[in-house]
This record gives sequence, structure tokens and C-alpha cells, in this order.
Amino acid sequence: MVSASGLLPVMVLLPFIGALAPGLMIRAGRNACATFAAVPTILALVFLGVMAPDVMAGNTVTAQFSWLPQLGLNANFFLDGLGLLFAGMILGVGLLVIIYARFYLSGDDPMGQFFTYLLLFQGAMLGIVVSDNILLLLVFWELTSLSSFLLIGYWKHLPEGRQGARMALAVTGAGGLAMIAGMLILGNIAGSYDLSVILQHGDEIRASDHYLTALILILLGAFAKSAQFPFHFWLPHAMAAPTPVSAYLHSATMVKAGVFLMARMWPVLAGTEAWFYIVSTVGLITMVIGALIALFKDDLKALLAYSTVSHLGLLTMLLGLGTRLAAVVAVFHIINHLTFKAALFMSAGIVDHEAHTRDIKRLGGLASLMPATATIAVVAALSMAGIPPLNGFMSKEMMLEEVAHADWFGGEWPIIILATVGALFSVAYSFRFIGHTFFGPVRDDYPHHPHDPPVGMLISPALLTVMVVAIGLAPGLLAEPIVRVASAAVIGGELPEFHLKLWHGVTPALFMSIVAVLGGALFLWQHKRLDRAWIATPRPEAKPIFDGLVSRVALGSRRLTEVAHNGAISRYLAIFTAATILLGLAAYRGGGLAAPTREMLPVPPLVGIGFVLLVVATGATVLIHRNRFLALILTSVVGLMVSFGFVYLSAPDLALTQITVDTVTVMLMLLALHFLPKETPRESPMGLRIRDGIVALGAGAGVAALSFTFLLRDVSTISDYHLENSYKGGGGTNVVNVILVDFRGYDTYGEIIVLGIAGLTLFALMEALLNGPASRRLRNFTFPPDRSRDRHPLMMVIATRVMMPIAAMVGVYIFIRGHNLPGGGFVAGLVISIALLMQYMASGFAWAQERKRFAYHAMIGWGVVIAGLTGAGAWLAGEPFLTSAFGYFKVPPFEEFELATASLFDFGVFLTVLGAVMLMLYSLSRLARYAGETVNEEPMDYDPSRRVEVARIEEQEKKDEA
Amino acid sequence: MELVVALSIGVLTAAGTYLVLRLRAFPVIVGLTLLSYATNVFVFSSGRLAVGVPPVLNDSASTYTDPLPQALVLTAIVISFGMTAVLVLIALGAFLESGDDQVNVEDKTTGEGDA
Amino acid sequence: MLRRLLPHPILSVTLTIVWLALVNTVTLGNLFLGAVLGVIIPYMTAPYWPNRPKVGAPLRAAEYALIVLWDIIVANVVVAGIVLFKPRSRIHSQWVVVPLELTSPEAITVLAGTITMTPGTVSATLSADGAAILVHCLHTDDPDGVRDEIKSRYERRLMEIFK
Amino acid sequence: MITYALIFAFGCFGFGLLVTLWRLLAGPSPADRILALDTMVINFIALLILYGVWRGTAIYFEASMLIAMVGFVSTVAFCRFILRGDIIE
Amino acid sequence: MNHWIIAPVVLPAMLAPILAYVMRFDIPLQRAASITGAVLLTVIAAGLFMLTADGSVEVYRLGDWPAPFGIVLVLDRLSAMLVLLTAVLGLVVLVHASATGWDRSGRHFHALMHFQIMGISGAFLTGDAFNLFVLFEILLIASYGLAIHGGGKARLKAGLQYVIMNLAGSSLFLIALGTIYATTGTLNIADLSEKVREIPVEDAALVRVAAMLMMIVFAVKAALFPVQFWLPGTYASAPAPVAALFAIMTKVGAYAILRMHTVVFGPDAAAIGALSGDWLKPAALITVAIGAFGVIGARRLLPLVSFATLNSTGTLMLAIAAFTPYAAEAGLYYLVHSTLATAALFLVADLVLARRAGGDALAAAPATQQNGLLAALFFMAAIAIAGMPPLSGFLGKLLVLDALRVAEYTPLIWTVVLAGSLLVIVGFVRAGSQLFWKSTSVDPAPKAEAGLAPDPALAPAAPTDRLGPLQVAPTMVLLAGLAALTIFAGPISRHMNATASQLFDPSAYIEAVLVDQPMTKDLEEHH
Amino acid sequence: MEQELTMLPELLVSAFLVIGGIFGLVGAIGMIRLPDLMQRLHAPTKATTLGVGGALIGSMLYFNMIEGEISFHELLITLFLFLTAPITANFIAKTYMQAFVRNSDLPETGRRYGWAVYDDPPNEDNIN
Repeated sequence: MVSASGLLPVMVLLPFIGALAPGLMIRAGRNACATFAAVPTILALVFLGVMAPDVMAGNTVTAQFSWLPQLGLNANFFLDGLGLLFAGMILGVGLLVIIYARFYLSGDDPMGQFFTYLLLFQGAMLGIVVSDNILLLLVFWELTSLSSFLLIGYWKHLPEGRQGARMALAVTGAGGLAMIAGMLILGNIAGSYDLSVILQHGDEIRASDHYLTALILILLGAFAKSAQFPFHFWLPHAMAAPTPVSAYLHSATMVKAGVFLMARMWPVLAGTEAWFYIVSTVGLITMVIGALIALFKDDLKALLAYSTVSHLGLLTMLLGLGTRLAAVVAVFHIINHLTFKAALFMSAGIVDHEAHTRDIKRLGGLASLMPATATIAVVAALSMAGIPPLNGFMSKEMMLEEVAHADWFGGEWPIIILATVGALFSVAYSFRFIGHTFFGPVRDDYPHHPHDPPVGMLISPALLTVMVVAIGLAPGLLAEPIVRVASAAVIGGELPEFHLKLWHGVTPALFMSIVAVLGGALFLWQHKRLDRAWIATPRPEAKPIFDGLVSRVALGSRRLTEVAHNGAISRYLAIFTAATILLGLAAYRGGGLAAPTREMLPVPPLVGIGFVLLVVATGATVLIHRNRFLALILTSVVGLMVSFGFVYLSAPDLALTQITVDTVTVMLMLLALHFLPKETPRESPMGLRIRDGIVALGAGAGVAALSFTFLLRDVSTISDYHLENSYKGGGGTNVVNVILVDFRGYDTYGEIIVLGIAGLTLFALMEALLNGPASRRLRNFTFPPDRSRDRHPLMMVIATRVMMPIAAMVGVYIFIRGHNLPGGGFVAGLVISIALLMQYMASGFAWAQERKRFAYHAMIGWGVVIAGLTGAGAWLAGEPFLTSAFGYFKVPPFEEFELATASLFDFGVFLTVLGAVMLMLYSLSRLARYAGETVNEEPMDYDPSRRVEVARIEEQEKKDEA
Repeated sequence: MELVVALSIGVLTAAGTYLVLRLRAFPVIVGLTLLSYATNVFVFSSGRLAVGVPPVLNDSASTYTDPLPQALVLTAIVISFGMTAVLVLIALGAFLESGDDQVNVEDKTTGEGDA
Repeated sequence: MLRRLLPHPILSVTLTIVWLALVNTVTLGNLFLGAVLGVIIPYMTAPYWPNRPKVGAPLRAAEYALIVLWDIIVANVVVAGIVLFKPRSRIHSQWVVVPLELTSPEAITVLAGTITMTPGTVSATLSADGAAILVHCLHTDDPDGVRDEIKSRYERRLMEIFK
Repeated sequence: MITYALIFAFGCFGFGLLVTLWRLLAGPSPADRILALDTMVINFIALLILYGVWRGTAIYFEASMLIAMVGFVSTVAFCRFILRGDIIE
Repeated sequence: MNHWIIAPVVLPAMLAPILAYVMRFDIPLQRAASITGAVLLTVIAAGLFMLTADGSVEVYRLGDWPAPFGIVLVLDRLSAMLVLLTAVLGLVVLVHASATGWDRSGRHFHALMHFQIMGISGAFLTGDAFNLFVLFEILLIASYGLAIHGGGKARLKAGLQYVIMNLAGSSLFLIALGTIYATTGTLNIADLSEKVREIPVEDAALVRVAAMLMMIVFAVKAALFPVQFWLPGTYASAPAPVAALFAIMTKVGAYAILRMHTVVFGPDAAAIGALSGDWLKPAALITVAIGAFGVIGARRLLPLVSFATLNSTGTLMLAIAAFTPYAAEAGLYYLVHSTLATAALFLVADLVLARRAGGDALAAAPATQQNGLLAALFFMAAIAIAGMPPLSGFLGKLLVLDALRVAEYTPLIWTVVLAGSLLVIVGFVRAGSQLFWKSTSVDPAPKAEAGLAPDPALAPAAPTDRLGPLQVAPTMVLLAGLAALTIFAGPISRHMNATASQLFDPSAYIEAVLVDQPMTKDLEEHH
Repeated sequence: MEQELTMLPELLVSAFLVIGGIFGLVGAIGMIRLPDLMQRLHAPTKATTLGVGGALIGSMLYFNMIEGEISFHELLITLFLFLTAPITANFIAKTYMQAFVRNSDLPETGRRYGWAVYDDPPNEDNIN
């Protein structure tokens, strides 16, 4: 029963591969484009033809590839009767549409794009019908949505096109997403996503708790795709697409995907009450409503679109009935609908193409002007109306027959009446299509004088119409075999007894048909009056509702987003903090806490004083923070007290670092504050301040409680090892420094890189500022008039001359001793930079800058590189990065000293720190110079020793005068 | 002593947090400075407190304070220095470019919703 | 050449001493290292100290230092007395102008520093051309006397040191 | 005896810290605040030295030296900020 | 010991200073060196990736100190994969920035980029919690510099916010690390894993707090609700190539959660239990929703893309939050996808905006040059990020959804994710049709028109007329990567499966770090 | 005898410490008590300098005489303080004057140029 074939996946791939060609061939001309689009289609058809006999014999052709086995997503394909039917339709109509489109599109349209999209769509559609894996099916399913989006929006200059495309994608996409969920559930119930497996688990699935959910979700997808009520509205709007697209997607293929899916899932999902009521009801409603609206549409394509909706409803209803014969009828009608509807769309396109209008009210009498087109259209429309001996008549009869036996909501009459009404409307709009377009008087006000198009354009609809007639005349020969295999695939079991023939005898369906035809004729006769009534009747318009919905969602989302992400970082931070407190608390409550194991250390009075200072200064900072300068002074106090605490608590290294870093930080802030407002305005309302206060207190309390909790409890740490091995393995007695440059030298390496980056960033930003609008603001910067006149006071300059070398000496000392006692490259770097800063403050930036010996960029660069090379040096010894070595050396005049690679590393740290700090200051000072600070050439404002000289000159001048 | 340290951390955190939540860049910077004091002391205290036993090896001392958190805090101090420097200049840059030093921004760009 | 290598010999000596004070152990090795640094650092910082101040009479300098030290101690006691016991209303603060004959910036700085460190006086500012010091006197009823004492006690000696 | 002297000195400088804090908060002029901060730093140095004596270790000496240095620099910077606005010009 | 392990850190760290100093005035030279470096890095990263393919865990003991006392780098499947991803992305972005001239619009672009790459790679490699902090800071500070690259009012303001947010995050990180050290006395991840498992529930309060704080810290980086607010503004204002590189930066947060909260604070640790997942799940779910709302509500292209990033991050975190091997596998697949897709989208957006008059507002503007090519690229990137077939986003999303089917609240999760996808699709459709289909009738020629001139801060240079192949190539490469991710989904997800199982069975990791120590450093050797 | 040998250094150290403390205290009191800044400036610049000086000398003596280590560290700090105190006092005074003292309140310089806070330094333009 099953035979594998490599042709199957190739067939699916062909359109995708082919899609590349027209896109690349845009410049090669329209014929080339069309040919390149047709070739893969034809090839695929040939492949299908090769496989067809096998399928027709009742076998299934399969091909399996593993794709994402973890998920159960396999590239498994199978071709059974249903697949064969659909694949044939897709490729066959596809070919006809390609031929038609070649003539339909004008020279201005980018035809390459068109064919690319069309082939993409074709491939996706083909994929759907031969997928043997529902996830794979989903992939193709969504692909059809995407490619149809591109096709509908093909004429991107038309607003209707854009909107129609968006609507189509939104609706079908939404359905597709629902279907994803449904399919996942389905797969989970069946234990596999392979369709062939799922099809064998029908009973299990129907019995599952999740059946209804899965059913609804899958049906949502199918309904959306097949334009079933209440999702029917997107289809008419998709008519903004070029007519070949409408003919292909919206009659023959894509909209049938939903029907296909229902048919495919029929053995699994159908047969329950839920299925019956949901599907048949939706189908019935859609059928009637679609037909009714179609009756009053003036746009030919809109009329056809609603008629399609109606016929899709019919198909859905048939599948929903759940009887095997109904399923057979559905399959048959799929074929029939395809033939006449595609032909009709193409004819409508021809009319539009020739007369430059599709408005039925502006047409009429075309039969004599374009007889060939008229013939085709009339035959196809009659088939649509269900007039014997055309194929539409047969399937409609069979449908009515099925309906007549259905028990729907407690009886057969409601469904019989509704179905008949649907058929009646269908007859009416078909007649109207014929009558108002092709018959009646010839007018003289067509926008463009119509005549029959070139033969190329007529070939496709003509062929389809021939099929309409042929199937009508010889159904048993032409349609029955394929209907049988396809229906067998749908039903998944024994086929019911049936024969396709024109005359079934006098059945209820015949009466219903007669009623429909007569009623339809009556409606057409009374159309003008009805039309007025229709226009006068208020009814919901789907498009505004949909647009309104989308824009309301968009607007609501925008409001939500903009309220949430309103750019108020202070609120983000408040949320962040509050969330942290609450989550921390929640986490805390989930676990117990052992009893404290440590005694508290005593608090000497001096510590008490320090604490008071810290708390008061901190509190005062908060209270007076609007006075920015004062806030800075107070933070200095806080920093001082923190250092004090570090000293007291046995952390001299920390104290050293903290105090030097603070100084440099304060300098940076002062430099920045020079340009910033000196006061912070009072602008946050009381409520906000209270909120922030509560959040802040919560944060403080949380952190304090946390630290207090662990401070009272012991833990054994890894640092015993560091204490033990610092001297032996690291060659230093200052364990903190050995940790920094050796045990955790990598951290330090990272840390200097942070500083280096900071320096570079500041420099880059400064450059950007000076090249941007900020420079204008800087140029206009005004200084307060009352500022002091002495810029570089003599005393400061002289004191600095002595202090700076001494400070440098201290820096060197701190660097050298760092390995054994508090200090190290970082503090040394800061000390030297503070010394330099002193010099800069004393004699001014420009003067001092001119005398600097090394470029700061270079220092950063060298620092990072030296540290890195020191670390990499260990590679030479085959050791890992940053492995240190040290030794003690004695060079005669000096004391015995230690040389450690760690010191070299520390030197890298030193250089980077120095370079980074100086580069930061340089960057800030350059802004100030830009703001109009003058550049001084002398180290001090006025060198009084020049007085002597001046006096001498003055004397000389006096003498000269004399 | 433990209580004093914990309270100090708490006070610094609370003050820092409050200032970080202000609307102008400068108080935020000051607040972050206070916050970094708080975190430094916090991390430091994770090695528990000890008085008068600095982690410098010598023959007479038998106990030392935990050196590792100190090393971590040193790293943290340096890093936060670099960060603060960048923050200060960015704040200054933002002020110079826009004329105010508010930290909150409003997006005034209008785009059409749909058409 | 020597001048370039050793721009500020006194500074070099000072730095060597500073080094010894820093390492806190006087050994030959340290002295040597200190001396090396004492040469290198002034060499590196020389651009910031372009001219070499002329300092003569090291003995006079030492004498001056001792006088100042003594004065500081006295000053402290005096000031302590004023601060602690004199009623606020009876503290007569005065501005005193001290015209300068000194022209060397170093000397002026030392003088101003001395004034600040000694009895109840703070040097507040110089004149724009560095020819006078404005001194604030915590408590005096005789401004001219203060000025004369500064000139005779300190400036005269400094004139000799910084020739 | 030294212990008592130390405690006395601790007390004095501790008191000094409190006073400078008060002055810092009370102001009234920026100069007052800067002066207070400077004095606070000096008191702090004294306390550090005393603490070194108390512990009998010279390990805190660098801290006091550095504080003396950076205290000076920041005082000058604060003053220059008030005087000139730009501390490095 | 294999010294190549540290190469992804040392190579850029050495290259960057040279770029910043030696070559600072020569952009062409910088470009050449920088791209060469990036290529080299990619090759090395690929080599490391191969090395771990067999599941071996390589440990690099810095300074030759034994774990847990020194810092170790650990190279396992996960870190190797992410380092490779970083290197590739870095290379692509550098080429893009060079080709479009972004690197000229400010100083030190290449140096900062390499520092950023170094920080990211280092964060993936490190086996030490505090070192993770340091590398976070490196990548952050480099990102600050990059986020404000080129300057401009909007960018600086956004940069300011970004910096403030992350500084607050860094403070919290330190607090979390302090708590961890205070409760366990160690910092090495493998060691922490053992220590945390020794803590009984009766004494777990503190370590739970530590775990939670850590999670919040990483959530800030990964941009998870309620700390996601910083992302849209930052990404939208950053230069596009930088934003593209940032795509991997949010993943560092995701990675850190994945690593720390499996190896250390995993659900199997008695003290922690289900703590992490319980809070992560709703947060991730809300993030998905926020991202989706943001996409459909966006007025401008870059915020739209940023919110799409948020949406995909949320999806990723949803997978991670399940803390099951299968979900992690799905998450890892999605992670790679989301990184490439986000980056591609930002790069396309950059190409589009550079050629579009009227800035990035989603409104009609004159048609752009080469509309078709750009539209095609945008379309591809958009369907990738929206999770539409045929690109990997769809597969990734399916994997995530499938992996979460056994989780609690599955219907809710599925609904949110799928509805979110719908909003994202609709949002992108609206945006795309505005950008590429709808054009005002204004002739594109007079671009310099007063009102329509692009914000100079947004684009590096005047719109160039034609897209050079080098300008498109980076985007193409990323899209090709997505395609490859789709086509080879099977083998790739097998690898992810192996990676995830390695993650959830950390014994090999712990053994490699703590037990298989060659011989502890011979301490007597030096004397 | 031995007792006395240790007594004397202790006494000396204590004395210096107490002196330092007292001057520190004086400085502190001056900070509160004196009514305006120029006066307050006197207190810390002198009293505190000697206060620290006392503590430093005490410390030096302590380490030299009692701990038996040679200690010159303290001299360095003294050097620093002596170098910096006048400068800081000078700056603080100027800071105060610039905002609260008008030029006219001050005595004349007796020269062509006013006080440096209020008057520009001589330069090429105004020197002649």
C-alpha cells in the first residue's frame, strides 16, 4: 500500500527552487520570467503524473527525512488520493495562472517579483497537501499566509492592496497561531506529530479531555484560512490583489487549505457532536451570508469573492455533516468549484483589463463586444448557479440531497430551508453576474472600449470552462476516479455507495433546486428594488470593525507601552528596587535560619562618634542634596568615615584606596559641576518623595538586616588557603595585594581594563561633544562676573613644586611596598595622578599639559599590554596565564630586593590607572578650555621677581625719556 | 559593632537609593556614590568583622581578618570609580546637548499609526 | 649637563631623606635607592619647576626654622588663650597690609606660610603683583606693630636666605 | 599612663570631629564648610596616628600620610571651585 | 593545560589597546586590524567549539592556583558555543560598522568593540562568580561607550539612563556576591555548587536571598520584567551595529541564569528548590507580553525592533525558567536564533534608516533607494524574529512551546506566547508596509529638504546611494546563519540537547574544576 | 631604676599626647566659639596643626622609645602639614573674601595693583 518515492520531496522543492529564478531574471523580460516560472510547475506536474498511477491504484507514496527529531518535526511527505487531488489542482491551476498572468500584468509591474511570490506560494501550498507531519504542515501553512501577503500587497501603491494584505495576514496568521496550539495538543494526545500516526489514533483523540480544545483551535485555523464566518471578511479585501492572484489563491488553492485541513483531519476529528454542530453551523451560516452579500456587490471580483465565501461555507457544511457521503460530495464540489470559479475570476479580470472597470453598474452588453470572454463567463457562471448539465449542478444536487437527510438542531427543516435559501442566492448572483455584465444594451460610456483580449489570456479560462462542461457531461469518466481515491483518503475507511451522474431521479434535492432557480430569477428581476433596500439596511461592516479592532489594540498597546516605558528612569529604578526587596523577602521566607554563632564586638565611643558622623552626613546629604556643592562636601565626609571604618576593621588597603579614589571622584564631579546647574530644582511632588522614601527605607532595612544576619553567623571560607600560601606561593606578606595581583590577578586584569575603557570612553565622548551641538552651548558659556581674579596663585604654585616630587616619591614607595604592606599599583597610580592633579590645579591645565612627558593614551595602552604580556609570559614556561614567579635578588649597593612578575603586572595596573585618570581629567578640562578659559603660558599669575625687571625697564625708559 | 556596621550599610543604602530615585542627574550620581559605599562595606563585611588584625602576615599574629572580601572590595571600588567617571561625563554630555540634566526623557516622536 | 640631570639638588637631598623616612630604616642600600629616586624624580618633574631658586646660607635657614618653630608653639598657646578665654566682643580682629621687599616667589611663599603658622595671623591674599600681603590678625590693637614685627623678624631673614 | 593619655586624646579629637561636623552643617558660608571639612581631615589624621599608637603598629601610617595629601588636594579643589568654577584651568 | 581557552579574552584585550593607541589616527588600519582580529577570534572560538563537541570539560587555572582558590575558566559545550556565537556576531558587526562608516562617527569604536567582545566571551568562560561580575562590568562599560558612540542628544540621554540602570544593577550584583560569600565562603561556581547543596533547608534563608538577588541581577541584564524597562530606550538610541552586538549582551544575562541557577542554585539543591523557576516564569511571561505590546504599539522602527528583542528574550527566558533539560535545549536553540535574528534586524534597520529620509518614524516617507532589496532583507529578518516559518524562529518557538507542555499553566503560557506572536506579526506587517510599501509622492532626489533630513545623530553619514556588497554582506551572513539554523535544526538541536544535559548534570563540570586538579601548585618550588 | 627608665618615656609620650589632645580641643572650641570665618580660620590652622603635631611627636617617641623601633614616618606627615596648612588657609580665606568681603572694606595695597582676589594680575597689556 505504501511506496516510497524520492520524487515527492523534489516536487515540493521545485517551486521553491524555481522561485529564485524569476527574481534573478527580472531584467530578462516578461516571457523569460513567465517561462522560468512555468518550467518548475510543469516539471512538478510531470512528477505528480509519474506518481499518480500508484496513488490512483490506492497506494500512498511517502518520503521521509529527519529534520528536527527532538521535537518530532520530520520532513515526512505522503501523497494519497486527497493529496493527489489537491496537488493536481495546485499545479494545474498554477500553470494556467502563470500563463494568464503573463498577459494580464502590464509592463510596469515587476513581473519577476510576482512570479517569485507565486512560486513561493505554490510550493507552500504543495507542501501543505503532501505533509505527513502536522508540524511540517504548520510550516507550510504559515508560509502560505506569508506568500499570500506578498501577493495581495503586490501593487504596493494601492492602499487597498496594502490594507487587504495586512488584513489577510493578520486573520490567517492568527488562525495559524491558534492552529499551532491545536496541533501541539493533538500531537501530544497521539504521541506523535506524524499525520499517518495521528490518523490511526482517531478514537483515542476523540476520547481525550483535550479533544475539544484541540478541535476548536484547529478549526479556528481552518476557518480563518477558508474565510468562514466570522472570519469571512478578509477575503473580499484580498481582491485588491492582481486578478491572477485572486484566481489562484482565492478560488482554487489557499482558501481551500482550510477545507483541505478539515478533510485531512476528518477521520480523526469528525464524527462527534461538537464537530457536527460547530462545523456544519459555521458552514451553513457562511454559505447563506456569503451568497446574500454577493448578490448586492457591484464589484465583479467582490461578487465572486463572496460567492467563494459562500461555496467554501458549503464545503465546510458538507464536511461538518460528518456523513461519508457528504464528504464525497465535498470532494466533488471542490473540483467543480475550482473549475468554474477560477474561470470566472479570470473572466472578470479580462473584463477589468479591457473595460478598465469591474463595476457591474458601469458594465452591461459586453456579450457582443467580447464574445469569447462572454461565452466562457456565462458557462462558468451557469455552473456556479447550478444549472444542468454543468458540473456545478451535480455537486449542488448532491449537497441538497445530503442536507435533506441531516438532523440539525432537532430537525431537517431548518437546514433544508437555509440550504435552499443559500442556493437561491447563489443562483441570483450568478444570474446577475451574467445578466448585468454581458447582456442588456451596449453602453457608450465604458472607461475604455472593451474587446476580446489576446488569445494567451483566454487560454486558461477557456480550458477551465471546457472542464466545466466536460465534467458535467461525463462525470463518471472524468471525475469519478479521482473523487473516489480522494474521498477514500478523507473518509479513511470504506467508501459509501455513490455514482456521479446528472440525473438522480425525482428527489427532494430536485425540488429544492427548482425552488432555488426560480427564486433566483425572481430576485434578479427585482434586483433594483432589493438593492435599494439592501443599501438602506444598516449592517455591520467588517472592515471598519476589523480596522477599529486593530487600531484599538495598537493604540491600547501604545498607551500601555508608553505608560510603562515612559522614559522615567527614576520610576524604573523604584520598581526595580521595590521588586528586589519583595522578591528578596519572599526568598528569605522560604528557608530557615540557624541560631547566631558569633558574639557582637564591642563598640568603643570613638566608633560611636564615627557612626554618628556617618549617619548625620548621610542624612544631611539627602536633606540638602539640592545644594549640589554641599552635597559633594558631605559625601566626602561619608567617604572619610567609611575609610575610618575600614581602618578600624583591619582593612588598611581599603582605606587607602577608598580615600584616594574618593578624592579623584570628587575632582571629577567638581569639574562636571562647573558646567551643570549648581542647584537641583524642587520638582518631585510630595507623593513621589514619599514613595521614594518608602522604597529607600525598605532597601536600607533589607540590606542592613541581611548583613546583620550573616555578621552574627560563622562560615568557613576559602581564604585560609590564601593566608597560608600568600608568602610561600605569592611572595608577599600583604595577603590582600597578593590576592589582587596573583590569586585573583585575572580580576585585577579585568579591573584595569574597565578603567582603561572608562578613559577611552570619556575621551571619545568628549570628542563627540566638541563636534556636536554641545560645542555651541559651551562656546556661549558665561562665567560669573565675581569670580576670583587670581587663577594660579603664587603660593600654591610654589608649594606644589615641593609637594609634587614628594608625593611622587610617596607614590613610588607605595607601589614598591604594596606586595608586603598596604599599597600597590592601583593606589600608587592614584597618588601620582593626584600629585599631577595638584600641579594642574596650581599652574593650570594648559601649562602643565604642555610639559607632560607621556601621552595618556599610551599609558593606558601600555598598562593593559604590560599586564597582559606579564600574564602571557607564563606561557613561555608552559604555565597558565598570569602564573607568577618571584625571587629575591641582591645587587651590591641596594638592599636585597624581591622581583616578582606580579610586580610587573602591578606596574601595568599603575600605568593604566595613571593614564586613565589623567585622560579623564584631560577630557573634562578640554571642555572647559572650549568654554573660553584662556590658556596661560606662565606657571603663575605673576612672578614677583619680574617686578625687579619691570622696575629696571621703567627706569631705563625714564632715562631714555630724559 | 556588627549592629553599627549593619546600620551604616542600611543608612547608606537608604540614602543612596533615595537619591538615585531623584529626577536630576547630579543627585543620582551622588546617590550612586553613596550606594557604592554601602555595597563596598557590605561586601567587606561578608568576611565578618575583626578589629586590629589586618591581613598582613607577620610572625606575632595568629589570627587575621579575611583578606578575600577586601580584595574583592578593592576591585569593586576601582570598577565603580571607572563607572562613576563615565557616568559623570555622560551626564555632563547629556546636559550640554539638551540643556537640562533631567534623567527622565519623554519620547515626543510622532509616527502615524496606520493608513 | 649636570644642571639637566640634577635640576634641584636641594630637592634631591630632601627626597632622599623623605625616602629614608618612608622606608623607616636607614641602611646603605636604602640610602642608595633613595638617592637614585631623588635624582630621577626631580629629573622627571623638572619641567614643572623651570627655574632654580637661589638658596644661600643654610645655617640661616636652620635658624629661621627654629625661630618659626618656637613662634608656632608660642602662637598656639596665645591663640588658645584667646580662643578659650577672651569674650567674643573683646576680640579685635584687624586687616594688616605687609608691603614686601622680597621678590622671589619661593621666599614670598615661605613668608606667607610663616605668617599663617605663627601668632594669631593668617595671610589672606597677596596683591595682584605680589608686592604686598594682606594679613588677618586674630587679635591686635597695634596693626603697625604686627607689620613691623613680620618685616623685621621674618622678612629680613628670608631676604638673607633667598639672596 | 599612655593608655589614659591616649583615651584623653581620642576624646579630644573625637569631640573635634563632632564639632567640625556641626560647623559643616551649620555653615554658613561655603568657606566655613570647606574649613570644617579640612579640619575634620586633620582631626582624622590625628586619630589615625593615635590609633596606630593604640595598636602599636605603624601599618596605618600610610593612610594618614595619604589622607594628609588628598585632604589638601580636595580642600584646594573645593576652594577653587567656589573661587573660579573651574578647578583645573 | 590548553592555553587557547583564554585566547578569546586575551586576544581582544591585547588588540584593543593597540587599536586605541597605536592606530588611533588611522581608520583603515584600525579596520584591517580589527577585522583580522575578529576573524582570528572566530577561528579560535570555532576550534574551542570543536574541542568541546565530545562533551569534555576543559578547565584553565589562571595563575596555576588550584580551584576554588584561584580563578578558573571553564570551557564546556555551553560556553564554547556562546563564545563562538559572540565571535561570529562580533565579526559581522565589525564588518557592518566598517562598511557603513559607523566607526568613523566617533572615536575608539573598534577598541571598544573588542573590549566588549572580550567582556562577553570572558563572562561565558569564567568559572568564578566574582570574576563574572568583573567581566560583566567590562562588557557594560564598553557598552556604555558604544551606546553613546557618536553622541547626540537622544543618545546621550538614553545612554545616561542605561548607565544609571546598570550601575544600580551592579550594586545589587555586589550585594548578591557578598551574601553568597557570607553564606558559603567561596566564589568558585563548582565549589558553590557543592557548598549550596550542603546547606539544609533549615538554614537556607540567606542563600535563598542570595540566589534571588543573583537572579534579579541577571534579569536586569537579560531585560526581564520588572527590570526590562531600560532595554527599549537603550537599544533604540544606540548606534544600530552596537545594538546588534547588544543582542548577545542580553544573552549574557540569560546565560548567567542558566549557568548559576542550574549548577549552583539548581532545583536539585534542597535549599533552593523551585525558587528560581517560580519567579522566573511569570516574569518571562509578562516580558513576552510587554514585548508584543511594544511591537504593535511602536511609533518608530528602532523601538519596534527593541521591543521585538524583548519579546524574544521573554520567550527565551520562558524556556530557561522551566529548568528541564528539554526546555533548556529548546531555549538554547532559541537563544542562538534570537541572537542572530535580533542582530540581523538591527543591521537591516540601520541600512534602511541610512537611506530613508524622515528618520525612523513609522510614517510615509519618500521611497528609499533599492527598496526591493532592503524590503526583502527586512522581511526575512522580521519573519525570523516574529517566529514565522520558514526561518528558525518558528522552529525555536515550536520547540519552546513543546518543551513547556508539561509545565504548569501551559494553556496560559501558550496563549501568551502565541497571542504575542500575533501582535508581533501584525506590528511588523504594519511597520513594513509603512516603510517599504507606502511612500509619499515626494521625489526621493531632494533629500536634504529641511524637514525631512534625517537626524544626523541617527545615521553616521549622508545616505549613500547604493548599497555596496560589503554593506549587505553582514546582514546576509546573519540571515544565512538563520537559514542554516533551520535546515540543520536536527543536528543543531542534538548538540543543544547534549549541551543541556551537560548543564543539568553538573558532576562533570564540578569534577573537572575541583577534582581533576593536575597537581596543586608546588609551593616550595620558589624557595 | 628600671621603673624610672620606662616611666620617663611613658611620661613624655603621654605628655605629648595630652598636649596634642588639648590643642585639638582648642581648635574645636574655636570652631564653635569664634563668630566669623576669618577668626575661625585661626583656630584650626594653628591649634589643630599643633594638635596633630603633638600626636605625631607622641607617636614617634612611643615607637622609638617604647617599641624600640626607629620611626621617622611621622616627620613626613608633619612636613606635609606644614607645607599644606598655609596654602589651605590662604585658599579658604580667599574663598570667604571673594563672596563676603568687599574690596572697599580692605586696606589699600599701597601699590598700583589691588588684592589678587579682586584685581587682575599685571600682564603685557597693563604693565606699562
